[in-house]
Amino acid sequence: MSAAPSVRLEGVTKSYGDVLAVNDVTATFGPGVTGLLGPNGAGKSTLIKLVTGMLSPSIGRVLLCDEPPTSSPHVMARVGLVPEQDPIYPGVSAFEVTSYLLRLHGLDRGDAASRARAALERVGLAAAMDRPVQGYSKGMRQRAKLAQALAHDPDVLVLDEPLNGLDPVGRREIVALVQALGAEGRCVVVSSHVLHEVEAMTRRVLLMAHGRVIAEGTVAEIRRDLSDRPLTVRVDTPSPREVARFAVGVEGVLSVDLSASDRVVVATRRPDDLFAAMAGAVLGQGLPVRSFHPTDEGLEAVFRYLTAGGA
Amino acid sequence: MAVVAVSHLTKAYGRRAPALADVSLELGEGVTGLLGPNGAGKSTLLQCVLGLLRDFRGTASVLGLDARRDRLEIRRRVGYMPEADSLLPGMTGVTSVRYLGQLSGLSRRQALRRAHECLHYVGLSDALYRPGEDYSTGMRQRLKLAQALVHDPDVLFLDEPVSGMDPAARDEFLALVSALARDHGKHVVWSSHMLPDVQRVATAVVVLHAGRLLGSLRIEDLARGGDRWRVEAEGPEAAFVDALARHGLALEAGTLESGRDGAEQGRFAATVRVAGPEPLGALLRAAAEAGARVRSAEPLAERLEDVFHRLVGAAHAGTGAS
Amino acid sequence: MTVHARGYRRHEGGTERPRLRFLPIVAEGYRAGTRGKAFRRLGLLFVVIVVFHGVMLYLDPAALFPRRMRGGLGQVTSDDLMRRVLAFFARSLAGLVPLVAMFVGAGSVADDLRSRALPLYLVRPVTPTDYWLGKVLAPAAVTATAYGVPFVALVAFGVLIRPSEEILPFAWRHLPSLGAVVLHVGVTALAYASVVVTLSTLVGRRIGTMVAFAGVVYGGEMLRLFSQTAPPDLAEPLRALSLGTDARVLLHEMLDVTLEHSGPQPAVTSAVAVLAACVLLGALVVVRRARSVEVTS
Amino acid sequence: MNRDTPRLPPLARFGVAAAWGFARLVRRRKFTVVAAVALGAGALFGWFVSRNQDPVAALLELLDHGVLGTAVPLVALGLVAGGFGEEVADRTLVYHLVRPVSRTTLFVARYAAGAATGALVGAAMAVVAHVASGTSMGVRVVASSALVAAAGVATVGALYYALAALFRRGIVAALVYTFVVELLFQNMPGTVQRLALTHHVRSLLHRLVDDDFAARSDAVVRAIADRGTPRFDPQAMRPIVEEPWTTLPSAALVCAAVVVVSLVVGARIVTRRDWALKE
Repeated sequence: MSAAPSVRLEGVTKSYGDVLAVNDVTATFGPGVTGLLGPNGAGKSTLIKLVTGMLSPSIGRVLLCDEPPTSSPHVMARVGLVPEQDPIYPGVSAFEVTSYLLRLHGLDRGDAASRARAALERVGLAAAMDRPVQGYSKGMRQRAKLAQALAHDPDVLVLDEPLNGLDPVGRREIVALVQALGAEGRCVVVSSHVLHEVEAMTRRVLLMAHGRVIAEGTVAEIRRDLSDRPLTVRVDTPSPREVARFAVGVEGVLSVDLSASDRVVVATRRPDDLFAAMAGAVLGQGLPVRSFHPTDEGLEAVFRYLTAGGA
Repeated sequence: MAVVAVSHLTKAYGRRAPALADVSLELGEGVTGLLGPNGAGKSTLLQCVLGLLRDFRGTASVLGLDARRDRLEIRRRVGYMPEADSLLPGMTGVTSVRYLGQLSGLSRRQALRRAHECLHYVGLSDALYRPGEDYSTGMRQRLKLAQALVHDPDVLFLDEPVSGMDPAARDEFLALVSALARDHGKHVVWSSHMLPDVQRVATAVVVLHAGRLLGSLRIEDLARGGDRWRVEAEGPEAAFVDALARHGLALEAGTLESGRDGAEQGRFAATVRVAGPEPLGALLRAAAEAGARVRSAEPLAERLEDVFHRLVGAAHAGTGAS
Repeated sequence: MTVHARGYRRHEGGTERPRLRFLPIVAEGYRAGTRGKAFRRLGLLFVVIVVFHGVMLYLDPAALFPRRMRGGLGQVTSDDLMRRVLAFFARSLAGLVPLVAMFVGAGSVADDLRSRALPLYLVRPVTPTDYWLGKVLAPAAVTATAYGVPFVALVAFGVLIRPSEEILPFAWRHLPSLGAVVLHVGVTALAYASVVVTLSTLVGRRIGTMVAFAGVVYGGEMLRLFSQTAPPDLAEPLRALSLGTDARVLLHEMLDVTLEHSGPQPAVTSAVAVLAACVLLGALVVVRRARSVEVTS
Repeated sequence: MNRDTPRLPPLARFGVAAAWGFARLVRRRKFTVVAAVALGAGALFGWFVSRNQDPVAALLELLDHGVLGTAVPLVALGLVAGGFGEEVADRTLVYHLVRPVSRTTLFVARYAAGAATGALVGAAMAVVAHVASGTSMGVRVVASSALVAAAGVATVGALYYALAALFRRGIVAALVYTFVVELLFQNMPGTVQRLALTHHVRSLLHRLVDDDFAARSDAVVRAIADRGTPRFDPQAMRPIVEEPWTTLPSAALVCAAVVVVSLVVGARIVTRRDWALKE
């Protein structure tokens, strides 16, 4: 065993012609699941191609388990990729493709067959693995793609939109599978647009926009670093004016939005004070509050803050 | 009036199990979610309704038009947005929308006018004259919506319309479709696997499974969960759990998430059953006793996702037993 | 009120209920086909060839007649010359015309299949037959333009080189020749376009279609040339497998001309039968494919 | 997995990649169609030959113009050329790029698969033509014809394969090359013939089997005598000189050089290319 699974990018810039797709990215993906997020055109796909050695950086270097992926083909034995597109060999079954690709790793026929079968069973294609892939539904193709990425037991897994086209039942299974892969200590990079599913898989994300990394860490860490953004708390109440009067008096509150008839939305720079004061007021003075909930703590809100306004 | 009405619809391909088996349903006005796992029969249903398949048993109609007899008229009044990344090869955004408008019966000039209007509406004003092949995934989805809208149809069939869109674009798209239904009288059938989106945009949903109708419900009936509350707090976790127990508030098994984000020592979340006249007060009191600060406390709304999984799970259990 | 509604606006213009729903498909295909650089270059080549034929052949009739007739060239009338030039022109362009159909038509259905655009057509009030008609007539129209315009220009040139007092009667006498040319151009274009579109549907790739089409056209030509060695009852159908020759046989028949060194020629009936079969086969293949398309992926 | 392998030996796992390419190609409809048409044409024209007054001379004509001059470039175009370009267009290449296999290996392996398949079809077509012609030229001649047909497909195929892999419109270029250079130039008088790759392939055949054919047909003897000597074509009313056939070693050298240069240049460029795979 060599070094722990990791992907490091050191000052990586990539341009095609005059198009700059990735701009001076330095980042590390360690063991466990990391979400790779960003709006369309943020440079995620290029980053994935750089990491998997399909592209070489224009400036800087990419290290995959401490070795540049383009240095020698054998590094690739440690990577599995689920590509975003849906490339299929017409007339070939998932089992055939998977075992063939395994044989490219130097496995003999028998080994390749048993590993391929195991991988296909793991992704839930046990029944369909001998049917031609072109007859698969989009969700089954997604599973087949996942199987070929897993079959050689790679340390680093790069999944580009792995849930695309899966039905809700399949999504649950694959989310669980990705979590399990991360828990096994692999370095799993998941690119996705569906934030609540990323949230289900991992709390650690790397956010890109305009070719640059704009934030990395857990959602809560990133949210805390966005200290210039006040926290917005929605307070459901039968008498908004009364709650508003109370909120205005709390230290750190910046604004109170009264536009709805059954709630107020409070923005505060010091959320802890607000929560403490509110608990006190509800218990002590009987402030009429039904429930309360910060609305911009989740990944969706963080994402929006970081990508809005040209980032 | 039912926008889409189907009764005793059965369609089988060859000798395999029927794709649709004696399905009767009505899709009403506004936005209706059409849900179901892969192979549930959604595409077959759409194809029957559009008259693309005619050898089915039973009847199907759209806006009162018979799917077998009036299929061309139905297609004139329906806009369809396919799931696949469909593009007319080698055309700019405007050209392809204009062209499809003509195919729906608009004159060339009217179609060109409408194409511009629809593309502006979906937010592609900057990319009107660029080739569709250069569009990003999100732009292609908008282009497909413009194509579906160009002939001003009364009914829109949208198949997985927001897949591949980034969150901001998805929000905009959901708002566009909601506005079409709310302000412009369009009826929308939204077929998707992304249940949270459906919950946000639809007024009702229909669930198909293995060629059968599994159930239908109105989104507004997904009432607030009543006595199940989601609580997030900071402070001593064990003391808080004890305090909850003392106040007779039952912690739902397996829902306690402590320190989910390594860095956030002391922050935890749980689902709690809270009965009584003053649920928030009870929770806050328990927290105060434990010295914990509640950051969030609200009754748990039932998620469409949970309902869906319950329905499909029950169906599986049913077939497994028989 | 000065603030106008900004959001969606309903369409008030109404829709037509056109009977010829394939026409927009033809128009769009025609526009796409004639806009390309390849078409313009090919057009230039055609102009060069027309000038060459116009000048060389009309002015040097000896080139057009077999050696044994050359002694008596004085007997050749201007009418004969005209018809021979036209027949000869058709033969000279025999290799280029299929290329036009190939470049314009190879992608027609294949590109739609690959970019999954077929459902976009079929969920509109467009039937599979409309789709087929549109997809066949577009490359046919482009080919007919590329082939027909120079051809008709050649007829005009042939008329204009007559002295002014002869010109009207001469033109009148050659109206049937013009008709024959137009019909020939139409049949050639339609046959090639049908074959290209059929192959485009079957192969499903633009490039593969080009290879297959080249094989069909070239193979047909080879079969025709080799048919001499075949037993007589087999020779006739073999000859008719060369589409270009079939269309030229019709032209020769209508112009009442025979050209030397053209190799074995099929009979008019088998030529017509093969040409018609190509078109019908195309209809069958494309319509079937369009019928079987699944609207969702 | 074997993680401590330092470096892969050159062309490691070539066999796996080539076998896959071969199996894929043989199972495709394209192969069935091309093989059926080639064998059918070989049988049909062979049968025509058998009815000829001088079947021996006609068979040589058929092998020369029909099999080598026409069928070989078309088979190469149909079966060999697409190998790599199609994987790029279908994006299936992406699966290979993230495997521990060198890109040169992949490139050469896919060629080998296509060339083997095409060569098989070409050789079979030559054999079928021999059999159908009923001339019984002997095993050596049949084997030589089959070998030359196979070598022809492999040679012409290498050129097309590299073109198709390197340029997006490579196959169109190959198509134009086939119809303009191969099919037109090879039948023209003068040095221009030598620009056609098939001229050298045909030379191989003539150098190998001309004597056997000449022993049985006067027409062949005359044709051999005609080549390289100036004569007058009464039809064209001008003197022509048919270019003599390339000698066996130089023809073989030309073919080998074309294969090697195509593959080496192709592999170099393919290895260095950024696989943006966008398109």
